[in-house]
Amino acid sequence: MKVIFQKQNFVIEKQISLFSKTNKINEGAIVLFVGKARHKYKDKKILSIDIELYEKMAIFQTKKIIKNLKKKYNILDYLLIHRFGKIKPGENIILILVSSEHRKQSFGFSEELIDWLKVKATFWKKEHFSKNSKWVSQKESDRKLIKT
Amino acid sequence: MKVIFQKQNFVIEKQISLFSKTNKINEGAIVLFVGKARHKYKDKKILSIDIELYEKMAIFQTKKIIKNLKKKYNILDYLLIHRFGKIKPGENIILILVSSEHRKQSFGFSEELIDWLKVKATFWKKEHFSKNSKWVSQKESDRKLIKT
Amino acid sequence: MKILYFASLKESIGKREDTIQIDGKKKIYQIIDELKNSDSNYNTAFTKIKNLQYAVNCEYVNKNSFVTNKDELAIFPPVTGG
Amino acid sequence: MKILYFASLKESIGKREDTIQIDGKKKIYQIIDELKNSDSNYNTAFTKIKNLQYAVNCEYVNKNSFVTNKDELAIFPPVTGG
Repeated sequence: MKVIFQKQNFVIEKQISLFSKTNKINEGAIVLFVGKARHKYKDKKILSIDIELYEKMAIFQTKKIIKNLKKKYNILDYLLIHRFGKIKPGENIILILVSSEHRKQSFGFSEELIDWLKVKATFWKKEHFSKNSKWVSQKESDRKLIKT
Repeated sequence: MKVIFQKQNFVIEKQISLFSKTNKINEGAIVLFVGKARHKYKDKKILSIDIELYEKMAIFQTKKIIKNLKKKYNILDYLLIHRFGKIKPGENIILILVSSEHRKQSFGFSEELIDWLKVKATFWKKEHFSKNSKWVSQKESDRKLIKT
Repeated sequence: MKILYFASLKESIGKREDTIQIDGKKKIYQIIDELKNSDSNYNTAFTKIKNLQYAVNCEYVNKNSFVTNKDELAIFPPVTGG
Repeated sequence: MKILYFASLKESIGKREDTIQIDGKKKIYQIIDELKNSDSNYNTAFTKIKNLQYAVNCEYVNKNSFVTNKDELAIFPPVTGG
């Protein structure tokens, strides 16, 4: 049951291995989601991205939403890692790991959490191209998934 | 892009490591789902389960649904492992790994695939308790997720 | 024609498959009726197990579908994979 | 009161935070209007960047909310986490 915001990259296998070690009574489902930095935006090659973080608010808000989602989906365990700082294409940005008795609980928790993070967690992405840099715009499609 | 039905257990870390090695152009999301054998059914301790398989039909039907889901969600890669035979509580039963450009594609593919497998793939589970054994009933809630 | 039984149906009938001969084509429910009349094991199994599913050559069908000698018919209770 | 700026707003204003003094309480939009009047950098930034979000002490609020000297106000463009 952890929320980690960190600069350094993480290794998926290592995280799932640590996560699996803790004993969960009657665990029936594990869902993992990893978001990765893409190589292109439309047709433009991305050289790297920078993620800015308002840490105090991100921690406060994320803990609040997770508290609600834990209750709503009655999950057994979770791990959230979200990176900030400089990230290269192909590297991991975010990891969500969830464990529950039934599959719909883990799927619901992880999807609702990532939907929420996209429009409410105080992280901002900037993409660096060969000729310029641009702050990423929030997607209208993501905004629609979250009420208020 | 593989469907594997096997008796032996699998190691999640190893599968995700192999899956991540193949290069996927502009990959932005990975979703993993693992279904595990639970220790209890209601209050009764499960000693082991047996999964029977009509392999020819399971392969034929699974390949058909995956072909449709691949097109529907435009995913980059997938792996499905489903075990049969004798399985002990806590062991893995099924693994789905999906990779896509955007998260909704991987979540949609994996959720729809597992929903489908629950009511259409020709596997049958039998749970062994200390005093008796019982074929598992298909869940009404799962049946409702799949049209016809 | 080959008929395959699975899971509780297989256990109740006491075997995993049958091979029968049919002239021309028959509907699945006719074949089941004939099996039920031939032996009390079949009668018990087919009466007891609810919501049986049918597949011909690996495609789901309903019991009004026709089969011929070249087909593989599978009969089984609702699946519980995943 | 501390005001924090993030992302494109921070870049456009040219600094990450301000400390201002207010008497009693003020609405957020009043504070922004005063900043805009005080300096063309603020005026450009607050005019150019659309859909700004406001948070007081880490809670999302709208720009009609009141703040006092003890609060931490954060102003930023829509987030793009995940």
